[in-house]
Amino acid sequence: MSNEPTLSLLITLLGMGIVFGTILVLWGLMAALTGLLADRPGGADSPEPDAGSRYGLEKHSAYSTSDDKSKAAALAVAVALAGQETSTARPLPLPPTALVSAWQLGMRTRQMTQKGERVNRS
Amino acid sequence: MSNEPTLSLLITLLGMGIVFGTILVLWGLMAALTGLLADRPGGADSPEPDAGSRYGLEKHSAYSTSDDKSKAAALAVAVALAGQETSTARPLPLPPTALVSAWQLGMRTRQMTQKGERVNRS
Amino acid sequence: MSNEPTLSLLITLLGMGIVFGTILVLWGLMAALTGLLADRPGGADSPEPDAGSRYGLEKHSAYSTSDDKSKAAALAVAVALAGQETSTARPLPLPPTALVSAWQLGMRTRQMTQKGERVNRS
Amino acid sequence: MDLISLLPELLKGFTHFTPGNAVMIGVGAVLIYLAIAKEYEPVLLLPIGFGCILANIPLAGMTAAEGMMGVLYRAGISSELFPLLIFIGVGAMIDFSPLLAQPRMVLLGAAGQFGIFGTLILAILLGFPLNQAASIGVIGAIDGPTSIFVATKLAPELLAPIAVAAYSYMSLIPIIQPPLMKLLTTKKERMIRMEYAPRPISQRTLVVFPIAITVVVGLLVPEATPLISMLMLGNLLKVSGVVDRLNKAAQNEIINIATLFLGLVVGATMTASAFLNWDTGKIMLLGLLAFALDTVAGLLFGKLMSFLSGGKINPLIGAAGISAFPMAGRLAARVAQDEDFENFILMHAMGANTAGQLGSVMAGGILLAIVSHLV
Amino acid sequence: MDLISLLPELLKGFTHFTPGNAVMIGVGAVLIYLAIAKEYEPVLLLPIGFGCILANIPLAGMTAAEGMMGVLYRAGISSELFPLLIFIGVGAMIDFSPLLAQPRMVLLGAAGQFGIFGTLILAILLGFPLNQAASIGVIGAIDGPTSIFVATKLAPELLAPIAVAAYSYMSLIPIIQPPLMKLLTTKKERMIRMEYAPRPISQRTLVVFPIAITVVVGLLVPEATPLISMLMLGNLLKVSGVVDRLNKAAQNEIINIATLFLGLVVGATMTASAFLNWDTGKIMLLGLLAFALDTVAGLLFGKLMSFLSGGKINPLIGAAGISAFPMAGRLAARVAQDEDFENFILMHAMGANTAGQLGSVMAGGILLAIVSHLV
Amino acid sequence: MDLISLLPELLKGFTHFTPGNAVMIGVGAVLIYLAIAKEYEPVLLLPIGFGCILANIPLAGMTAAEGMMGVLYRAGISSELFPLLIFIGVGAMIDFSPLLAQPRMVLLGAAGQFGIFGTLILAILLGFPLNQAASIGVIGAIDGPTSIFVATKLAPELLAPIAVAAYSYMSLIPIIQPPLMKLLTTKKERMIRMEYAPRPISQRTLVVFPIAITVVVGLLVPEATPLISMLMLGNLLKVSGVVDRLNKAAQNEIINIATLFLGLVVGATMTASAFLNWDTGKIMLLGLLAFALDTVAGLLFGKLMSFLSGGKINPLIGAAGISAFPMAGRLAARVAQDEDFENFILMHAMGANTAGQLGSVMAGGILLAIVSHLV
Ligand code: NA
Ligand code: NA
Ligand code: NA
Repeated sequence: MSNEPTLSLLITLLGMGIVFGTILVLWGLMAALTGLLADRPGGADSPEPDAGSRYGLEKHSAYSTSDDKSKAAALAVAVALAGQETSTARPLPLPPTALVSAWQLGMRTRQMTQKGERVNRS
Repeated sequence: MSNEPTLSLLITLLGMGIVFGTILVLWGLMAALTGLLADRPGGADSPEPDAGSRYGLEKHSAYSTSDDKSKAAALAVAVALAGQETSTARPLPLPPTALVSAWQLGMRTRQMTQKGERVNRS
Repeated sequence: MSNEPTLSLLITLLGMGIVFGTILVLWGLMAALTGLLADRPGGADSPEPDAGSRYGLEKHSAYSTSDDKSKAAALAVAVALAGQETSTARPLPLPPTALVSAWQLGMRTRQMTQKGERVNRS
Repeated sequence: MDLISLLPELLKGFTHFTPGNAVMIGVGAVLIYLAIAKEYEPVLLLPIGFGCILANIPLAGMTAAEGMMGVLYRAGISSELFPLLIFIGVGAMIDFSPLLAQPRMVLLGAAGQFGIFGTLILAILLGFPLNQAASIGVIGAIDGPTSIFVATKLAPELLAPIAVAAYSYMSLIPIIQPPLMKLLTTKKERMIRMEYAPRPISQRTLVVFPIAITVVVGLLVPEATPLISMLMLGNLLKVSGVVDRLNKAAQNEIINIATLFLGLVVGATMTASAFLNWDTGKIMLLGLLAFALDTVAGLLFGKLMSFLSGGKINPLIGAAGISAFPMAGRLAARVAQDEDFENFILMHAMGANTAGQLGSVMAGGILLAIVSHLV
Repeated sequence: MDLISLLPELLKGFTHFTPGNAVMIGVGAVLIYLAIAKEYEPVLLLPIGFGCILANIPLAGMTAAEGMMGVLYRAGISSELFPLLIFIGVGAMIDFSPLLAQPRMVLLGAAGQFGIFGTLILAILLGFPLNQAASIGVIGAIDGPTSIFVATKLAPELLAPIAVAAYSYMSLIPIIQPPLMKLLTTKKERMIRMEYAPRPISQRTLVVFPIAITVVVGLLVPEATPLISMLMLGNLLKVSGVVDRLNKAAQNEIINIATLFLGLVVGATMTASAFLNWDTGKIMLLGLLAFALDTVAGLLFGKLMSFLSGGKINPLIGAAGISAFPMAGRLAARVAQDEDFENFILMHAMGANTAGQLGSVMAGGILLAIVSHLV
Repeated sequence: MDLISLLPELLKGFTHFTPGNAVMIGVGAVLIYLAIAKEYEPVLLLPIGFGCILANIPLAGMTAAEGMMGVLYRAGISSELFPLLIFIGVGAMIDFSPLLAQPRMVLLGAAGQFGIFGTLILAILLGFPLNQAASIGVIGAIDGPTSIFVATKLAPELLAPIAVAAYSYMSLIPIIQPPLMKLLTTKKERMIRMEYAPRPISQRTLVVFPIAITVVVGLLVPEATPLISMLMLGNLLKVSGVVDRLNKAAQNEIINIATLFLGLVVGATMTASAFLNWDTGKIMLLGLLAFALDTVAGLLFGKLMSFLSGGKINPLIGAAGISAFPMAGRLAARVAQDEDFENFILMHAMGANTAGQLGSVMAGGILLAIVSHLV
């Protein structure tokens, strides 16, 4: 009984340790997944080229030709804002290199059109 | 056994008595509710002015500017007719004084347009 | 144990026999149903003339005036193709005599418009 | 091995088939016919009729304890879940505004319950024991879930005929009520036009109403709490305006699934042995009387209110106090219009009609309380 | 207190993980791959694959009696509720008009069941006891709910491989059937054009049909009643046209929820110990044979009918009699069109296909009756 | 017969009514008020409030073992089914793309769980036994189903206050977090703009992710498998794109029905005797602390990451790592924008937010594992 506080400290140490450990494993897992399973341009060694190319072509075609970075960034936020809605979300079609300026620029443009609405809502 | 009919009479007296008693309590309750919780114009002592005014303004605005009594009466019937449908019903936006003439007039107007349909249905 | 294969042969004979027997009964049943319950033009001896005529008139009217056999055949296929969809299917409004030529003709017409699509799909 | 011994096995369906089964399959077919051709409460009579047919196919095993109907019976009838789930959906479809706009209309919801007790007396006179007589009386609630809820508690052995009577006659209201209306009211009374000058009903009132009703009725008639509270929960989901997901679930998936299964299971209790006897006939007759007595009591009370109000109340709305929402309300309005095409009493009739819904549930609970105490 | 003693506890997930678990997680992943990339019956293979993965995570407790999968197993598999609920929805999606328009097509629904019995014989020869052999044979019903219903009653220990075989091969029909069609029919036969001169089908016929089928099949094969009656109930909900709420509930919430849970629970029976053995391999092989035997028997019977009718019947529609609604029907029509782009036998093939659905359920019930009597 | 003896029976509702019942009905009314007028998690607080009212109507019998709430408690809480079904729906609504696009954000999902353990320590110091203290700590998961799942296993007697705290404070996040954000970060930190240069996420990644997470977390923390696997199942239904029926069922009928019943049943455990005691007060206080501790830990870890990254990370996103998806993520983005209207960190915050969802479930499972082993 008297050492229950001590025990609770130990549980905290152990528990947060396992939480961080598991999360680190997940980090590695996610890094591996996004690296290994990315849509490759050539796709020669893709384990499922059929499916891959089918999804790549059919479902992303609307986005994939666009290399306008600001549009891509705005799209990303729109997807996030729509996160609660019950849609069958499509994968993010972001270009591999969109720098902070493009991101901020895209959002700024988007914001201009929404300003009035936002003020009213808050 | 032999007095089961008597018993059933007593149950009837008792039962109908309680039914009427309970219904009278409900009458009082409903009168109190509609009196105490009515939307007040000033609303100074309203226990939840925020919510009240919000609902009042946002959700009834389409109706609240209308003081055409016949329209209001027709609306009331339309709401009742739609009672079975799966709508999120809005509170009745009726003006406090709509006399029988207005009510009957409004319905008559509405009826004219429906006459053919009604005859066909019955 | 040693006669289990024999038993399984007997089960097969018996089972297929009952399957065919039951199916023959169903054939008779279906022939009887379609014969007895067909919509009659006069309908004098119809057991439920009210309902029958009501359905006949209200629900088939769009089709019943059409005696274009190729349209009817095309409709039949369209209904079958839509079989998986979650619709409240209506009875088939086919005319009693639509010969093979009409059927093939109707489908051929329909096919012309779908050719490109079909090739892409397969 | 002995395949010859299989022959009786092959014909067992026919050898166990009784004339009673044939009659009951016919009854099931009639219920389905009424549902489809006459559109009498089809969402209930069609499943009930189909369940009745299933129950009379010998050896199918569906009504056995471990069969589908047995499983559903325990899941939804013994547990009382199905009628309560249906009430959540019904509550989400009722609009209490016409009643709240004219609170005195609630009185008509009391008078329209006399049929329950009148029928109880008649059932006792016909020799039914008290628990069965009370269950039969609740057909006079003119409300399916209430009838099923009370019958399940007091006399589950009569569930099938009571449910069939409750739902069949419910569809016959347009045939049962108008003659009584014309018999008991004068043309002058039926032509009374009523003012419609209700108080405005605020959103707050609509929200507080179901909560207050639940608490007040719950304290006055604890036995009515399950029914009234689920009705009020459904209504609260609707009027709150903030839980649209739950409101839609109540009005759709919950009530639809519960209705389908309730109908099937109730129908599946209609085995020949349980249904084909004189009691069933008496119950069907008493059920009809219950509907008539309700209507008569409602009309007479309507006439009393008309008299007391100095002729400002059209007594026809009394007939809407029997429950049977929303048919009875619409019917009263139509009969008034039959006399005078420009007379509109629909809002008043709907007020009485929703009051009848409340009164029916309370009367069912009150009878359940009294009889549970005595039996 | 002794936190060191927690270390084995922390690694217990890995210490209890067996190579068999790894293999089965791979199997689950393959099923999910087939569901998503190949779109093979995804609504079932995806949940089955996911359930399989869950069952092979050690100590997760989900497949224990009180775990989620255990609870759902009792609620929907032991009780037989899930396949029956799915059949309500399937029935509401089937249109029997093409069959009613050409009643003789129903004969093809009998021939297409030979695979059930042929596979039973083979399974006996491979050493399976009768109850298991019969359950394996019912893979040849080419109808998931029927296979699961019969297997649950006769040999629940084989539920997982049987369900996996039934649903996997169902998706492979476009690969399994065409070679057999071309092997067993001549080009001339495949080019036969068929008249389409059906009787007109009245609404009354469509309504009476499911009721009559329920009663007649129920009397002839009581064991088939649960399946056939729920299929017909769903169909009645649709064709009645008066219970749109229930029809939609059957086609959506009821079948969707039952399908998701059925798939998960079936997958959750795929533990390494239960699945990784030679029996599973034999069952997968026998299941494939069952599909082939069904197709062969259907085609041969189609050829017989073609001969007897003086060449007026295209034998390809025989292959549609195996059930697997509506894929098999469409496939037969497409193969005919491959020979002659202007030959349309779709309506005939759909008639045979729905007949195969009826025949499958009846054959399943018949086998269940015979084997229950013998075992 | 003795009708006079009925009088106490008639007033039993009032004679059994205690002041505690009155207080609890008031509590229920307040919860409903918060749900409707303030829109605080209305889909849960409204049913909880209504269930609370029901539980405090004496003799209504709804909370008895055979009453409706008792039946639903066993069906969905004892069986753990309701929180798991809700998680299927939640999973189908979550988009893990922002997290997959920036994998390092997952670290923030670990820091945001410190409140769980910090609260456990405080609860132990306040004298709660270990099983109760751990259940109280899991309020700090800031995730309703996780809190309910763990409390049901470790300390079902505290289910009501824990659930009420979890859901009430969840709605108060916009009030609880911003002051802490401003207290613990400098204006300069809050103005840090972040690059958004994620890897592109393929469909395959999105599909493999939920499967891989299920297996890996399942092996590392078997006790978290039920929760994490149902969350991932829902997500897989969505991202697979081939099972739209099941995806919609998960997002609608399954989650709606489970949410309504979960709320009612949790509310029905709030009887005066179980709820009106000092422990409830302490739990409400500890729950508030749990939320604050989570936020503080998240922010401090965010500052650490900001420092380590050379000022490229805005520490505000640390506050989004507490779970409470998606409110916490949006809030962090809004606070950043309050400083600098042109600073957009929403995608980063949402990544941290979904990481918090994963971290919460895992931390709940880990605590469950440790405490189950010790108690
Ligand atoms: Na009544
Ligand atoms: Na078959
Ligand atoms: Na958390």
